[in-house]
Amino acid sequence: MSIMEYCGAAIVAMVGKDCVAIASDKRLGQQQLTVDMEFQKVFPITERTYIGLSGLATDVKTLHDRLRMRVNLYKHREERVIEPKTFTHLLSHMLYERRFGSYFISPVVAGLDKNNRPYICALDTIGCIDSSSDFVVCGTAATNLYGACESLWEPDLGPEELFETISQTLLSSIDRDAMSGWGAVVHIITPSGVITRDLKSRMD
Amino acid sequence: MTSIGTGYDLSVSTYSPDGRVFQVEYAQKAVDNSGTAIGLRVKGGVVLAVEKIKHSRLLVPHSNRRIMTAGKYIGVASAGWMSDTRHLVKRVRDEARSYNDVYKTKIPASIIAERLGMYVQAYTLYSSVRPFGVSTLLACMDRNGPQLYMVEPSGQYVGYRGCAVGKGKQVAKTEIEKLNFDNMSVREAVKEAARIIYTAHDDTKDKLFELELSWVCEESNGLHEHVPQDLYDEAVQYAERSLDEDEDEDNEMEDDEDL
Amino acid sequence: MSSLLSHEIGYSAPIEVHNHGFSPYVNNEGTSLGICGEDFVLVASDTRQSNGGYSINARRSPKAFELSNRTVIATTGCAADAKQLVEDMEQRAQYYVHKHGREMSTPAMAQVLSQLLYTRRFFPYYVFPIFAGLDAKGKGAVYNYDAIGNIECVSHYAYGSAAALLQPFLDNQINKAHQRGADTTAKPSRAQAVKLAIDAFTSATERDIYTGDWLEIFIVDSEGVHKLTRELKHD
Amino acid sequence: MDPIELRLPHTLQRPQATSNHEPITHSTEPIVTGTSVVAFKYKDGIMMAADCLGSYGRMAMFRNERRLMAVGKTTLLGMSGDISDYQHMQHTLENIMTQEYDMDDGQRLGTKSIYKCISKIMYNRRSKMNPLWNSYVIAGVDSGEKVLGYVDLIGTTYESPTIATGYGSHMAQPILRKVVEGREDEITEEEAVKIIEDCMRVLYYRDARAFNKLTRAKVTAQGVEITEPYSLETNWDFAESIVGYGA
Amino acid sequence: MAPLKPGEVSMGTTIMAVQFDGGVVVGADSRTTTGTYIANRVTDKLTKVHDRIYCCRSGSAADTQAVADIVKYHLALYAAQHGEEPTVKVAASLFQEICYQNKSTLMAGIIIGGWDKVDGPSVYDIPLGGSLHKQPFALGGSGSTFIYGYCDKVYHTDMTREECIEFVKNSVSLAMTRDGSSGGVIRLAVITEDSVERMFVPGNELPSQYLG
Amino acid sequence: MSPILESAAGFKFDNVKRNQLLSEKGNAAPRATKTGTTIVGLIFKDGIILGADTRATSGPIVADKNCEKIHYLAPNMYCCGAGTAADTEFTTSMASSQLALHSLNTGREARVATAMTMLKQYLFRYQGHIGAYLVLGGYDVTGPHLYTIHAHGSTDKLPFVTMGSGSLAAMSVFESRWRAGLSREEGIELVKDAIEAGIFNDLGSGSNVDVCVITRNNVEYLRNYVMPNERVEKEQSYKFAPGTTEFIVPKPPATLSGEEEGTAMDVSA
Repeated sequence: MSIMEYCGAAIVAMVGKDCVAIASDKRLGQQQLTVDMEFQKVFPITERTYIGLSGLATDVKTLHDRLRMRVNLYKHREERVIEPKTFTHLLSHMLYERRFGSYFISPVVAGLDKNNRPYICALDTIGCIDSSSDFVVCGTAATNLYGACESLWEPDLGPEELFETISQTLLSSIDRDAMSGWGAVVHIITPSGVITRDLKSRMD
Repeated sequence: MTSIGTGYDLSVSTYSPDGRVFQVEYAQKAVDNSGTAIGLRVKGGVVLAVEKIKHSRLLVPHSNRRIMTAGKYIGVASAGWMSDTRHLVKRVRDEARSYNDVYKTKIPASIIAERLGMYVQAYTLYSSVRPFGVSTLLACMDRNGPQLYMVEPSGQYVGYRGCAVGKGKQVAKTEIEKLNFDNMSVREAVKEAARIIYTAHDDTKDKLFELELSWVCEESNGLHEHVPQDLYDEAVQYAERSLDEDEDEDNEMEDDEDL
Repeated sequence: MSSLLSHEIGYSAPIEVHNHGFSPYVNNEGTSLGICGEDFVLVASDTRQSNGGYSINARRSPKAFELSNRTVIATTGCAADAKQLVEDMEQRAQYYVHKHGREMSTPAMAQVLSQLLYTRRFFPYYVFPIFAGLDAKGKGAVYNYDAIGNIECVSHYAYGSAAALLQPFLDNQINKAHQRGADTTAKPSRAQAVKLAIDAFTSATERDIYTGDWLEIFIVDSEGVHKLTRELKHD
Repeated sequence: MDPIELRLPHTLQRPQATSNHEPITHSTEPIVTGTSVVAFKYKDGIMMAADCLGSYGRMAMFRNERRLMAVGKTTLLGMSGDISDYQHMQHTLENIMTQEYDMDDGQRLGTKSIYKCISKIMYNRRSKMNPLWNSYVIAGVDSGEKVLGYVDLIGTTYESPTIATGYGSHMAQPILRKVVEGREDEITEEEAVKIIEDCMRVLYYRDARAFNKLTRAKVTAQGVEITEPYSLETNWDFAESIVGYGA
Repeated sequence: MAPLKPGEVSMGTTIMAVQFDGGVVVGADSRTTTGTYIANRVTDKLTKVHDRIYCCRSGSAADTQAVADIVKYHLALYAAQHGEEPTVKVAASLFQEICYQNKSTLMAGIIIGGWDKVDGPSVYDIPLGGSLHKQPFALGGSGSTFIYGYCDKVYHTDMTREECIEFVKNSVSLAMTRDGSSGGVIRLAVITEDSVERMFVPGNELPSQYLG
Repeated sequence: MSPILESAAGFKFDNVKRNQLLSEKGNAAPRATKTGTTIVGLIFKDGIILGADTRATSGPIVADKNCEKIHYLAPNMYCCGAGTAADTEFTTSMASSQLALHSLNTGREARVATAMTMLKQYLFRYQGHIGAYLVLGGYDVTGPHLYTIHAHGSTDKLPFVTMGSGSLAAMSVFESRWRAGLSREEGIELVKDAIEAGIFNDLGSGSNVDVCVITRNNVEYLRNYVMPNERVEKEQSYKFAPGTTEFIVPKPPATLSGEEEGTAMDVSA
């Protein structure tokens, strides 16, 4: 079993019309054993940039902490809020730095830049950026999510439509992944603010 | 047969006091009741011909062949019980194949004749088995040129230049003996073979018959195959014509006798 | 560290292997799905056969077959085993017709397939079949199996390299489990099923490297088996 | 009562029904091997080529091997892989063809039947965990239809307008798929010869087990024709100006 | 010596060098392989490390290139510091030092041939492991095993320049047609006091021989 | 050896021991995104043409359908990367920054051979552990140059080269059709066909063809030069009616509200 499947996760981000959405499940597992059903995997980095961290829970915590520090330093040095793309490159370098002893994390970044243009991307464990204009996924349910997204996602969805699509995508995908599930959370990032909603899902 | 009923003919494992095995001789009898089969070995190949007597007009033409092939190169013509024939042909095929499996060369005629002979002979040794009611002509080309063998129910196998077996064997043998094997092409031999079968055929006993003709020669690339259709037709014509001539002669002779 | 890096081969020119352990299996991949309707069933497969690596053996090597005029079988996994299995099934079906003078019923055939798979319990057919047909009452039935014959009758199912991509989508569109007020027991209409199958496969082709080239859709209804073909991407 | 056993010296001995079936361990690995076979359909039939090298590991050991053969009159067979297994297959096919000939039933084994036959032999051997370490390409014109099929040591089969085994699957297939696919009924024999020679040349350039001495064959409705071994023109012009590996 | 790493590019190779009165002939095939794929069919395995000193490389392409580059650097340095050309022996010693000290990580078999004022023409062979052998002629690479017998039979000590060229051509060609890891073209260089003359035999013009 | 790239290689090894332990305990290491890839380059009459497909894979799944594999190195130089995606990305970007510094230091345009040497020495140092397989092409004062650089640090100088899992397919096109002195149009066509051979015959390569033409004083980066694999229109729309998914709006997390009564610290004396 891969270490990436130890804890379980399903994280997806999608682009909508002037908005982005990022959603994750809430399960924390020790392989087949579920130990937490309120485990946070998606974190706000700024008010308009969110990151989803799938992988080993200890690295989720560690990396999130380190990112917070780096982002705060950036804020102090530059006296401006970090843009999602800049943040992604910061993250990418942090991951590649550990090319030969990596964090077991594959992250997803979603945000709106200063011109309210949506930005999403996924990274592999050693920091290769895969930016996309439709959707990105990660976690143990990644394959399921890819399939569901390819079929269900459409361009130019408004925030509410995007919410429905990302929710349906996530719920259908975690139903077919034993390692993720137990509730889900969706964040829709719009120019006017972030909408956060909890979803009910199967608890098995 | 004078010895019928003397009790020495019940088992193949019992000799009669005068040193005969009656079951084997009876088997030979079965062969003698069959339609004539002949083989001619000339310089360039071997020809087999069979007078296949048909007991019914309802039979599909060319079915129930009495000339068969074993291992592509060996022609097997038989006189006697067809069911026994099929068994023996299978044996010949298996032997040819097993020889080829080991030596990767085609089995020589003398060897296949020997093996078949020994197999047939083995069925003359045990009281529990019945000797084969078949005489088999084996034709093939090997390293030593064209070869023709005949294996009899006793297991005896002998090489021939020409041989005949079955009902018309006496007539056929007489005809064969007239042939000049050294100066005869295979094509000529085919025609002669057809003529001999027609000659040996006794119209009064068996109305219907079918001529089977096959050869192994250079023209067939050493394979055993039915003679080509045109040659077959030519041979039949030749046979019928010479038969007519004979009849005319006979009639004339008869007339003479009458006189 | 060495184990972490053991996969870093990057350059995948064929490399001469000197240690020839023989594996009797190869995964020729590809994807198959079955959808059960009220009075029909749909079975779809792509026709790409790959060699287990990065090569395409053949662009058009079907893996779904008509077994009778009311049953279809779709396979994925090892093509050699699949071929043998399908031939065995055909033989069994044929034999049944000769013996009983009528075609085997769909559930019976489904059972036979299960048994055939189990005959090789300890040297399994590396095949994941989906078997579909109409039952005696004309209702659709889709069965899926594991490699050693465990049988399950389902409303829809996907097998193969893109199974994980297709299954959530089909669940979502057919079971509608998380949709408020949706009828979770309704079966898809025929037109809807065809659309779902096509979209499922065009989506799978986008993301799964082993699925592509051509799509064959078999629809079985009371009139018999109908076949549709669609071109997929060839990259 | 036991049946009477007829045992004859020097002749066929049938395998006994009650022999002990001990597990046999097979240590199979290819020893003397042939590399790619390339084949594709063209207007009149199928064109096929293979080089004449039997490699012993890295060594170019036998440089006069024929890897294309006719099975019957209208089927062409190409082989890559272990040559001892190929010879076994040749013998098996010879036996099958003999059996068919002896049958004398007016039927001839068509390409499809021979293809099936070889496929089953391959699959059955793999199922005994004792595979014939070969890939075969079977080609022919069967009742007016061009047939071109492949089978390997596992019994995997497929038919395709273009087939190449071994290295050919990487380096000849791209050329063939581009040039031949969709034009199977247009390509003339001349063009086909050019295409196949292009493929063989590329393989000679890039496959370290290939050899510039090959046989080419075609199978049409008229039958099989296999050429004598010959060599291809090669080009090394650009090599002379290359000096060093860097600056 | 280190085994080839997965995916590493290697030169199966046939290389050789022969010395004659007044110079050295070095020769090599041109095949570079990854597995059985010929990654480069026109490789130049004769590497100039100094004006009159060449090395023939066999083994891992990366390792031998790195070693040759380092030696080349050191020879240039040597020439600058000493104000005179390094001898072939110096070059060979440098190669040996690197090959020997790093024998557990390198996969390199190198032949050095050249001409210098002190010793005239000389040929050195450094097989895997890093030992150094001065030889009148040297063979290397996987293809060499096929031609040792031939070379021992044909070679004699007082060969002329032209005889040496023929000898190298014939030997390398024979190895190329028997060794799957050698092939392509034959590259040659004749190193004398006055010049380095590079020669080239294309793959379709190899000396004739039995190919059955 | 040259310390030129040392500053860029600031790898940290603090997780190595832990990861080793985990993998010894049977937890397999994750797989990085790979570019299965077909990349090619050739020399034509007036310079260099590079080409690449645009598929990135993670195992059998396409991770990126339209990634860029022709990386910028310097104004006169580009480099195609195959192998581990992150490695090619970072190796080329580090080389790029070093080259920029180099030409600022020297006041000259960097030479292709300099870039090649830099890259091969860097990769050799990591003994193949950095999985970057590169095709480097550029035009400098000495003319056009084309190299391949393998992950282990070996280089080849050739007039036509291919790399990646589709290299054999692409090479079959070059070996059957390449000749010296190709025109620009012929060159682009040949590169396109070579990449397409990879796209359609190698499962690790796919999607679109990127082409980059480098001549004496000009670079044309033809991103998505051809797109032979556009997705067809879907059969139907899969929009969901608003209100389809049930949800609840969570209470804002306690830590952010700042005024959580129950947990407030008792500061009374």
